[in-house]
Amino acid sequence: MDLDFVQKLIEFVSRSPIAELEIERDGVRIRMSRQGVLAQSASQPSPQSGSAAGPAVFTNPASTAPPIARHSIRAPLTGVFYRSGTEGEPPLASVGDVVVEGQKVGVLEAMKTFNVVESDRAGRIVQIALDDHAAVQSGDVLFVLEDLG
Amino acid sequence: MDLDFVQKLIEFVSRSPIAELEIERDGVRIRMSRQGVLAQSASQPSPQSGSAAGPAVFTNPASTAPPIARHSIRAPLTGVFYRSGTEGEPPLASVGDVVVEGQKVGVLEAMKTFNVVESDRAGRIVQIALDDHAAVQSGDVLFVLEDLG
Amino acid sequence: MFDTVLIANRGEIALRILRACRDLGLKTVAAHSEADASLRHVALADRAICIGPAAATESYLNIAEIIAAAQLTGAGAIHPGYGFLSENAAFAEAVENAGLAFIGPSAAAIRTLGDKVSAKRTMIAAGVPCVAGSEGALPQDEQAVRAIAEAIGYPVIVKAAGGGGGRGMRIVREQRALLEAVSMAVKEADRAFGNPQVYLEKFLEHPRHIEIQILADKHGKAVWLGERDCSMQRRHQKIIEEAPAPGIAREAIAEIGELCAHACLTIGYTGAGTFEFLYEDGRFSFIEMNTRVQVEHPVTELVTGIDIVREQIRIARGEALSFSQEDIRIQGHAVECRINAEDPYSFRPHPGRVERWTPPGGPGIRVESHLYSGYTVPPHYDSLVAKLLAHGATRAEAIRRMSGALGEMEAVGIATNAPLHGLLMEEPGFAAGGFDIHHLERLIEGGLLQGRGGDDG
Amino acid sequence: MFDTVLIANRGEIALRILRACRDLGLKTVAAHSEADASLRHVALADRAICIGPAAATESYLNIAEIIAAAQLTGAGAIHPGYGFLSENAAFAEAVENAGLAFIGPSAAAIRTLGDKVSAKRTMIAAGVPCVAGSEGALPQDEQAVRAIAEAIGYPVIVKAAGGGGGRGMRIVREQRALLEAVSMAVKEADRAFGNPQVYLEKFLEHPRHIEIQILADKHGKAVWLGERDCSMQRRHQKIIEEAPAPGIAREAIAEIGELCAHACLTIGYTGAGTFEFLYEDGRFSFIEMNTRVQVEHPVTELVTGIDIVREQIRIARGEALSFSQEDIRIQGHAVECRINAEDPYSFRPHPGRVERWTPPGGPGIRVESHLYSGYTVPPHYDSLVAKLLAHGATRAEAIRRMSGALGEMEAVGIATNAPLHGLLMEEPGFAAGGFDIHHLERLIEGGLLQGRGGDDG
Repeated sequence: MDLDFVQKLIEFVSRSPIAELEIERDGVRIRMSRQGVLAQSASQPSPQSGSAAGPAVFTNPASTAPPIARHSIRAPLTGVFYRSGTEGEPPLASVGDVVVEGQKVGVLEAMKTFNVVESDRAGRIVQIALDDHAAVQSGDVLFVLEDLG
Repeated sequence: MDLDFVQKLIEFVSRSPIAELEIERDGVRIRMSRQGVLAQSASQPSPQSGSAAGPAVFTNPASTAPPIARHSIRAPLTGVFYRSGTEGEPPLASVGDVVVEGQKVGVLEAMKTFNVVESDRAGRIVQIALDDHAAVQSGDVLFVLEDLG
Repeated sequence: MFDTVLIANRGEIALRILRACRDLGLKTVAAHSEADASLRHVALADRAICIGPAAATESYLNIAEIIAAAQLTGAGAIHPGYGFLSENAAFAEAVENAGLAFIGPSAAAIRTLGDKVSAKRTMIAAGVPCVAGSEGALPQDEQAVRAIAEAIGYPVIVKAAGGGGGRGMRIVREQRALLEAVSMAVKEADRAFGNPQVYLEKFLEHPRHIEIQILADKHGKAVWLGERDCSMQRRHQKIIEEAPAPGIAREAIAEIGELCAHACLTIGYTGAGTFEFLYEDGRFSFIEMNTRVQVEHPVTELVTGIDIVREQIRIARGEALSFSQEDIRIQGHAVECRINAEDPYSFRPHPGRVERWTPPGGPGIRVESHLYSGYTVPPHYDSLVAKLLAHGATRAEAIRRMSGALGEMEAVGIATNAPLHGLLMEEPGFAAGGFDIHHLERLIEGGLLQGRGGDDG
Repeated sequence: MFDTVLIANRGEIALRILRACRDLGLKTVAAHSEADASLRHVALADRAICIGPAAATESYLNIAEIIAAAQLTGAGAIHPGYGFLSENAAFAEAVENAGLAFIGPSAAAIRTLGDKVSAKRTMIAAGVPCVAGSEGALPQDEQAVRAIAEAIGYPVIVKAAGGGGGRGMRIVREQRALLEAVSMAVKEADRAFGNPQVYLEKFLEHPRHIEIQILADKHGKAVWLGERDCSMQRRHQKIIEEAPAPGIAREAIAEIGELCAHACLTIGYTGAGTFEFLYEDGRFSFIEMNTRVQVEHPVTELVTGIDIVREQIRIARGEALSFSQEDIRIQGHAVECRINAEDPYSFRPHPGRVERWTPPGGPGIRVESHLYSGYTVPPHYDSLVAKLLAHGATRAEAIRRMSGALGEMEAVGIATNAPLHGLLMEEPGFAAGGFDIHHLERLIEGGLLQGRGGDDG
């Protein structure tokens, strides 16, 4: 675990709806909780209010199917997102496509340079989070992959 | 893990919406929580206190006597507060003294210059908020005056 | 004559133009895109006007919008800076046709010098030495092309007449590769520049990039302000420039300088301009002319004491140059480092919010930058965010001062290439001076950046 | 010889010294008070050491602590900057006794030149013109005092031998006021400076403040670096300085410059130093010598291209001056504005947090400042937070550039006197040049600041 790792975690949590995060590995434990959400949940201690109060998204006792692991391909820099390599050509990747690690899936234009977006692991594209020509911030989710199982 | 690491962590947390952060590794544990949020959750409003559950210190419903108007003489600049005009001489103003508008009541040393503190209205000094030689910030209360009624 | 200048550019050069106008007592209008409302020169200008969305094609490249902005604000002149429309003959013409002054040469001069083939023909006619090559665009006939290459001698380089900045070039080292390279280049040039013409030149293996700054007024007077050595490049982009050029005799510079100044008179060129040369084995070979102020112009300002942008505006006002060639003295040595918002090792662009900008200062240091603490560098434009300049009595002194300045500079929140410049200031080849334009690429291939940067962690 | 310099000062001059050391390849130790840990030079120094609490008497004036800090950090030399201990002979002596190099003249020279009476006697002996006056401290005998005043001619001024910066002075315009003024001055001098000696001088009604910068090495070579005009003052504090002095013939400057350089050799003075003169009716009259680097030294650096602080350190290292008097050329004109953290109209100090610091930049602009965005200016020390310098080919150009620079400068969060400087750049008397040292006070009395500032709202 290094500083970048924690920083990234904080960024991830900041941009996500996650309320609290706790990681424990090799004797290392990281726990974080979101501002606002904590205060909110702390000030609503009524037990009757049911599951709607807490971050129910994490607990789903009714669920029985094993979850399929998902992974996001994020923008490595701030710029404009292009789905095609060259204007007018078909998109480099579409929903349903199976991609391998290192495959070119998009282009980011920033400061008059074109930067290739590669998939950082193998998987099937289940979502393209942004439209063609969208302005993106570094770290924004571009694609959501599902493990090939 | 060194100081830089902790400093960086603090910076990251400060700039993020994270409320609390806790890290434990190799017998070292770091936990941080955001100011304000903590205070907010600490001052959990009990249902009985009603909507007026604000900072009770400002309201004193028991008080019935008509209030005597008070006025603060504030520091016009940041510096060091001297009660005397010259080292070793008696203070320019003490509790109980009646002062007139424009009267010299103290000195502020800042940036190698000595700046007179004048009373900006007439009144009786009922409190001297700071000790001789105290460091003051611009706007700090130096004297509290009571109207002469 | 005009008393208000519309600045049709952004970033550091917009601020630089504003400063020159202010020193001349002229009012300024900052024409900016929607993304650039928070730029430093917008706040400092007498008036600001938004000319369109962030995309340059809809703002800084929108000729009609810019001219309308000038008319709306009562500006009598337009300064195009560098890049964008600065070398666009149609723009210069439109400005002139609108009854406004274009701060730069005539549209005709831009047109002639913008096309590499006609520029070279013009220079040969004016007596400026050019690299051996086809005189003009290559013919269709394959035998004729072969004969031209043979006459020049291999290796040769195929270039697009409409190209620039290193784009559209192919090196050919032997006859059997020639025709395919030419036909590929023609196709590419047509697609990239809308002009299929290509020409051949002798390919120089180890050239330095040396350029001559000139100023020419509308009264028949032209001067040259010494040279700049811009050999530190990566992918044809200059990153360090200096003056004077180490190891070249002053007499040789004076000779080529005189030719350039004289060529301006022959061509009828007015304003500021730069003759770019490759320099190898003691010979200068003209490559192109920049008909505008250049990024690296302050290097020359430091060693001559002449404000090039101010003179450029004075010339556009019809004023005569206030000094002669004999008045120009080169004092000491100056170095410029271009600070780009990019990762110093991966070169990946890095726009974003600058939480704290602390420029360097002190003796011999000049800073040209539009940055300020809290400014957000947008992703829409090029990555140049600052130019650091150091001036000293000697080259060694200027380099030492630059080294210190790079160490002082802080741009918290974005990545910049300052650490790369810091490495280069300590690099023996740079310290020796006189390296060729491939020096930096060779250093990088040789592992200069290995083991550096977060990507290697 | 030493390779590490301990900087026993703070603020802009500490940063200036650091830059000079860095350019010379020397390591630096920043000795700072508890209030100054966040200073710019502390972050940039090779090493930092805290020498005591905020109060200067317990840190920057604490001789034992500073010498201990140097010994602890292995520094071989101490640079005192200006103010604090820079002209304290006991400090210079203690540094020398500790086996360290004091970057400045010998303790003996500081002692001789620090006392106004002995300084004047020394200058008269060295042939430097002094204002007419008592040769030495006034005697007890009242008749003798009257005779001295009579010989000088009224008006006269009574000065404390141990005084400085305008303190302990009394003007006497007629005989009947003389004796009381002298006896008051003796009492005050004793109380204020621990030295009751006073002396008489001719009082000049409209003098300008002109000073000569000198450098003298330990090998018998001394040079003068032209003059500075520091006549823009308020309460004896300089606020604008410039070089060269408008309207004084170069021959007259050369003559007094030669005398100063020669005096250094006579006295055995080494290092950087400044001879301060009053100038009236074409005559220079020595008033005092500053045996240290001055706030306004960069003005001279801009017009000569010589790094005074670097030379000062080189001299302390025993190196010979690398240039001769003939090598020194005055190039163009330079102006400095002292930026103080104070209300520009009420002059009330204004320390505090600088939310955003945006220094000016561009051609001809030099900035000497320790400010950065987020820095808190403490209330414990003097109010100088930046020096803006403008250099141009002419005085008018330098002033125009300064005017622009003042308009660009931002110090959000504190008040500064930049608006006052802005007014002065436009003021006809300043534009004309050659005004006397009372010019600014007269302008203020005449209502320059009336109706300005929040206090009048």
